[in-house]
Amino acid sequence: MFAQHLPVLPIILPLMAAPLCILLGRSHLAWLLATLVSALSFVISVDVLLTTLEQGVLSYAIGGWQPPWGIEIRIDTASAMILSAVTGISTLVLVYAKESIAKEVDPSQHTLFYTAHLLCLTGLSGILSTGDAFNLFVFLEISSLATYTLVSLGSDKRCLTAAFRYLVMGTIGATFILIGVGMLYMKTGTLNMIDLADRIAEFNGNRTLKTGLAFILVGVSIKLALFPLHMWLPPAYTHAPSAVSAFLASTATKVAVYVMVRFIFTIYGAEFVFHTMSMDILLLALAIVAIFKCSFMATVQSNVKTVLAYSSVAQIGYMILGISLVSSVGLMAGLLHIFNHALMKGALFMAVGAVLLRTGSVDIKAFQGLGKQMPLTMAAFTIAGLSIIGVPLTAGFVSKWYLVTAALEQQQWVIAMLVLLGSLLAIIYIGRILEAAYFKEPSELTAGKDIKEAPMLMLVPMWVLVIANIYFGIDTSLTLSAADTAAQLLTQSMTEIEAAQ
Amino acid sequence: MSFIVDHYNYWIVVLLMMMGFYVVIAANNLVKKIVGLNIFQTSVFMMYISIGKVNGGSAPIAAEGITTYSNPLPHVLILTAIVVGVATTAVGLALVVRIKRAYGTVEENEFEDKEDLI
Amino acid sequence: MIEIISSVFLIVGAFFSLTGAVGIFKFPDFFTRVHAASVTDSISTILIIFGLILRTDFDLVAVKLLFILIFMLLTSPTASHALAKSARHGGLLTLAETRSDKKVGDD
Amino acid sequence: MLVLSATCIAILSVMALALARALKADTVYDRILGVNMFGTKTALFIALMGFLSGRPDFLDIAIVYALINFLGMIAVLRFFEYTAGDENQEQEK
Amino acid sequence: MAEIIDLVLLGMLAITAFNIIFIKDLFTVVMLFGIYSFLSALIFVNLDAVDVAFTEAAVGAGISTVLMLGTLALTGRKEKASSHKTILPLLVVCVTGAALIYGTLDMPLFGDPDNPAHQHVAPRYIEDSPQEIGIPNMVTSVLASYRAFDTLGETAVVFAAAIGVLSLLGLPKRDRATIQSGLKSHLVLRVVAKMIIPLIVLFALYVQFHGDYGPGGGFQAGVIAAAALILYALVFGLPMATHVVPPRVLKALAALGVLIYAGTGVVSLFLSANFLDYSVLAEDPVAGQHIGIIAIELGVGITVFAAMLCIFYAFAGQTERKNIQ
Amino acid sequence: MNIWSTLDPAQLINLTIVVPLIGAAFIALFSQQPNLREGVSIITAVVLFTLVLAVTDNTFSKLSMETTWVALFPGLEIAYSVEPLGVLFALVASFLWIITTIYSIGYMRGHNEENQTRFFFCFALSISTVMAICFSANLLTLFIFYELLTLSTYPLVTHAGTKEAKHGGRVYLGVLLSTSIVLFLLAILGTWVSAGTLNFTPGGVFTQAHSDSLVALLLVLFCYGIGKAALMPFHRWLPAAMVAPTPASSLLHAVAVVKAGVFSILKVVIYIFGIDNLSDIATTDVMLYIGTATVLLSSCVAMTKDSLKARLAYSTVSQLSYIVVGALLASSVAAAGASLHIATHAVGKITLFFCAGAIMVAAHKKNISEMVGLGRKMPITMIAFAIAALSIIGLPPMAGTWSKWYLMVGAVEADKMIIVVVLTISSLLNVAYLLPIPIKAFFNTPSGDQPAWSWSETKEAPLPSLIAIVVTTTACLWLFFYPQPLIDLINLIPDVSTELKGRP
Repeated sequence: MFAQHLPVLPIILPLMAAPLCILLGRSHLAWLLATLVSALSFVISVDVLLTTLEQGVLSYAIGGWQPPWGIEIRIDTASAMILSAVTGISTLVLVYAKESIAKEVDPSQHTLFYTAHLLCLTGLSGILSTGDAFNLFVFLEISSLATYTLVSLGSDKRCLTAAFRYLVMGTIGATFILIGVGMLYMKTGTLNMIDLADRIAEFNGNRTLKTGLAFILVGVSIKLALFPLHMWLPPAYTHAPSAVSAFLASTATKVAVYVMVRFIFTIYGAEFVFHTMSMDILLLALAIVAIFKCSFMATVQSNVKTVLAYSSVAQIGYMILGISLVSSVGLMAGLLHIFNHALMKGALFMAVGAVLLRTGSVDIKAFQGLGKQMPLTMAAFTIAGLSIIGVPLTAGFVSKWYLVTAALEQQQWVIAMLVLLGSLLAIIYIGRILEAAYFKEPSELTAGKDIKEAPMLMLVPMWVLVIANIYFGIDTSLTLSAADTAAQLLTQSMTEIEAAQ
Repeated sequence: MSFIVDHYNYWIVVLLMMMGFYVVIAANNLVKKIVGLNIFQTSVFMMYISIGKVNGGSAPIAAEGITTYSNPLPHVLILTAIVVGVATTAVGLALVVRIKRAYGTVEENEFEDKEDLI
Repeated sequence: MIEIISSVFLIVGAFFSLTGAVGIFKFPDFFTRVHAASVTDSISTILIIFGLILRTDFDLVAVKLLFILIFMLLTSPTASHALAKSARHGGLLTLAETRSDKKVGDD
Repeated sequence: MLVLSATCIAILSVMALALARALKADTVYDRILGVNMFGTKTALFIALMGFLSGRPDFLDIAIVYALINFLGMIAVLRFFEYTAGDENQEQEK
Repeated sequence: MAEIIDLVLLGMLAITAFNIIFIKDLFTVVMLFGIYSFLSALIFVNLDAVDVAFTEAAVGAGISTVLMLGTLALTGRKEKASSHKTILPLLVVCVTGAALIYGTLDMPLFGDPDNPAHQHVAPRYIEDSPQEIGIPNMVTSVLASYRAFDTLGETAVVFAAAIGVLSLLGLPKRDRATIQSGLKSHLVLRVVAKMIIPLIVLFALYVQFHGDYGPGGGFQAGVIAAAALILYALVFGLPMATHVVPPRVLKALAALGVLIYAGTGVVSLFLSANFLDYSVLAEDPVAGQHIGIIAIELGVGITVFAAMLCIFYAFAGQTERKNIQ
Repeated sequence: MNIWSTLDPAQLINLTIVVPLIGAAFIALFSQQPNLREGVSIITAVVLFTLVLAVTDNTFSKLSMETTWVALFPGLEIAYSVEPLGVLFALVASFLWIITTIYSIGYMRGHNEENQTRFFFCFALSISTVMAICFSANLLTLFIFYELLTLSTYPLVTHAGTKEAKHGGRVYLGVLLSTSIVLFLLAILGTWVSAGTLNFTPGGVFTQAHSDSLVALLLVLFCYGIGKAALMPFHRWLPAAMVAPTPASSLLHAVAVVKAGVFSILKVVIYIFGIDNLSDIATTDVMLYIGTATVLLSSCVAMTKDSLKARLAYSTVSQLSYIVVGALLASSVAAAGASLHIATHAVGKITLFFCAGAIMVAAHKKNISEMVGLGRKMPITMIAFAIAALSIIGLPPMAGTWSKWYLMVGAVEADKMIIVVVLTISSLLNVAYLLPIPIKAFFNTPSGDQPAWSWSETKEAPLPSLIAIVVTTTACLWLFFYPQPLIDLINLIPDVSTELKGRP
């Protein structure tokens, strides 16, 4: 009966569960509800993903109003793939959160935490599903507001300034997107993405549209923390509660990358962005600088969460690099990396959260000797870390492989080499932590404390992600076919143009 | 001349936006930042409403004897955007209050633990 | 006929409000300025709203105008009063007081 | 119509003057006074504009203006009580 | 005439904004921001966007300003002079501004009826919505039916803001009624407030249910109703207000409103139509639309009222706390 | 010899990789019972050797052995297929593993090392990866296990846990990982993108259609990317890794790591570029001369080192470059020599390291200058040392003779007389830095008032170690007299032959 409504459910289920959490009042009930709803959304998104692989794009007219008059939910393989990752990670993080939050967040705020988490999930699902440019802005703001809240729940007072910085930057970004969408609307008279794409094709080289694109790209770049607009990210991820860091690092910025892909490939068309405006060179340069600068920053931090946060910015560089290569393989690599990076960063932040729970600190010194004291947690950290580095047989290797392949296909040897050099920096910053964990004696921070392994509720989701890292590093058929289909669909117009020339 | 007449509205709106934007990024005081953010956003709303205006049109509420209406769509969008704006303002101000309590100041350059960013 | 009466109301109302505006610049101390503002506020509101009511068909619009009038007549003087009281409470002095007792600062 | 326009312009100039007062004031109370005057005149102005554009059913907005102006005034007075102790009368010009 | 008014208002806006940049007294800055909102709302009226003006006046000049003032009461009203960083921001602003000006060069003419924005999607809203939806206010039609999903998102945003503020500041406890606060020395004010607050609530109800025909709707009504209680709290003190509307109830109400809205959409699902398709709510599609719009406007109104008041309570609770200490 | 003949040939490959893993698991299981643990080690090693023998048998009977684990990407699998060069390497590695295990028992116990379980565990792991490298069917599989080998030997290098060991470990990991990721992987990807396949194909995967500059670039990337081959200037890791316990060093320098490097280069040259095409590539000569420069330079450096292990390390760098040079000479005979050198150098160098370790355990001496007169104390060890040194130098009747001979012949065939000259000079340098050690040990008397030598003074290394030394020394001699099985194996490699062309 609900089969045709499935595309809309991942949005409205968490949206309705959020107020229910408030009405339930009790935190463990809220936790149960949030987890169940999130899991249900995950099941639905996977179903939707499989449907898109079979049938192509799913379109759903909200309110029965046909686009462009009404708002359309439009899910293609790219959105479904990231949607599955987001809902999946959300479920795992919620499972994980129960123990983690109990330590890091005041009990009176637990219900609010789950509510905000569900709202954030609503926003992210909405961004991924919607086919309307303005609707995207609305959902972006839902997720952003919930995110500010989540970040500010951290136990360190610095989370407040981090959240504020995030709020100001995020709002500037959203407003820039709003300006851009306004310019699109004034030239085309529509907000539906497909309709926009059709109409934009008529104006080549229009100055208003160019400016609109510039504003949208800058706005989205803030949201996705593209260098040099990433300043908000490291403090936010460092001081947020661990469960929040794990969720945001693996989903929020990825969704913003998706938004960028949408605007570039679906709405404006790669032709306009990369040929008329030559954005590829700019993006490429920024991506490369991001990879090196932020990887380097990651190697000199002492707070492990900061290390991971900078690593996130660097990894976003890889995704943008894939996009800026302007090829189907490059885009595919970018999408793959969005998915894979979600798996690895989620696991890493979860492991760090477990360490915080047991040692009370996330300084690199607290990690010393943990290889023996928390073997399962550190093993998870190690495997996920190897995945970040891009070691073969992990998910990270697959996306890097395609990224370099894409660069080499265009004879960009230098870029290919830079990508690989970036992995070396990853070796250093992950290696430092592993060295502390396995080859150093416990420091004064943890010496004398009886440090136990993390509780089951934290270990299970962590290891699910770790196993996913290995699984998707070995059996790549699902991710590859999804990313390939998605990239083909997105670059369709591009290949048609190339074929015509 | 007609070029100016046709665009002056946008230009002044751009000027307003930029004044707000400047306050956001240059102000040291967090409350002022929020005020700047509001000015910035409100000015963007003006741009949208300018898009919706039709010369000789009237407010988009159907009434007898009126044939031309201004475009209702930007109005709808901006209604939503205003709400988003106030929501952000509220959360931002709440953060400011908490920051004041935690740090004893709301001046950005006075936080004792400024992080080494960028 | 009604049109003319209405116009007279409007013009007089506009005149009063202009005088009020001049008053808040020209009057010597705060309390006199409040006086200028609030008195002209009320009278010009009354006049202008009446002027407008005369231009309606005495339907819902007129009722709304009346509502505005009542509302403004209630709130505007109250606000002025509260402001003046606050100012007094906060230590602001009239011009005469300032002249007679120079020692008292306004803090 | 001409009278309406003229009244409009008159009210507009009053608004401008009130604004000037709010910007350039000796004491904070003068500012508040300017703001208050500005608010009430804006409400009137909206009512006039409704008539000017031939859509008098926008008077609702004028009501909102009057209401919000009052609310704002009360809020200013209320919260000014808290901050007045913090600092002395402003001196800048 | 409209152009002249437009120009004068824009000029005043520019002056206000310019002063906001330089004035260091934050109290004044916030008041000027109130003026800025008022002025921009006037511009919206002048550009025929009455619903937007309604909202901007209520929200920008009303709620935002009150919240800012409340914050100032806690953080102090002086901005300290900052010696550093003016060049870089100026540069960023200039570049952004230049980009925008560049963008305006190809913009469609201001107010031209032949603009693409008025030619593609909008005509259907203008021409068909009175028949399809059956209500004269096209903004309400678009808001509540064609683009109801946006509005659902908007409601969620308000709810999220309430959640955010609550998690940051917490709600005041109800048992502080013993402490006298409010503007207790202003007797006239207390009397007048008692008279007008019912009027405001009445007006809010009018706006709620008249939104189909005139400017207004659930959102504006919610804000106005909240404004009434804010006024009450300001004049008679927060403890009194929390006795009238307890914070816990507000929290539940905010959640309930979202549920009403989304629930309306789910009802359509069960009646085998698409999400938020109201046509199936009654025999006649137009009547169904009307029922749906009333239902969701109610949801919006409840959420906005409760959320706004919640937020105010949270801030006021903080000032109260400071006052006690 | 084939006790596994009933087994499916494809399963044999899986077994060679899995058996050491199972062994590792049992080693970890028996961490508390040293005897059981080391028993498992030896049994695993023996079983593995029989498995490899079975594979060899099948290779001689031209039985094709292939297996695929998973398809990582479309057209790219983790797959194995047996070819003669890999079999040769596997034979050497699995045989020497037995010996090394025996030796380690003596060494580790004699030295009272900590974390012995970790040591044996990692040892088994690295052998498993070496087996996978031997039989990998494409570059990706090779690369994956190449990296795993680096990682699994890292704990061996840092075994001591001292600051110095960690520093050595860092250099080891740093150089090997960075070269492999930045250059090797890039080269693999370049090959993949341009040739569309990574499978090892007799005759190479590049065709005329590929641009010359691309192929030339790839060759350079491969030669430097395979950092385990220790081509200068990426040789630093090898001396740095000397901080490892001696059995690990012998594993690194004779069996697993360095040989995996040169083996990879040989494989790439033979199966990716194709020996016949090599001479058309512009950079072949450049790399060839870098190889010869490495041969000479590292020999010179070796002479300056007083630490025995460091000297041996530089000697290894030098000897590895022989193999690289042999691979790059674009001559089938030279390639055969290079392949043979894998085996002969392995037995020679492992003996030398065993001896060094024995000296450490028994006499606690690290530096050559302290070894004067040691021959009287440890006669068996020092005799073994002398024999192995002669083998490395390439003098008959030691195994090294054959590989050097074929290398020389290859150089002549390729018409590169300069290489012949360099190889000769290098042999002289070998003499200069290796022979003084046994000479000093036997013929010089320690200065000062040391008493004269007597039998009672003899204090050899523990028995297991001594057995190991004797076995490998015997192998050095044995391979001179009976090299034929290995040569037959080498002749099975496509395009590689010990016969000169035109003279069948």
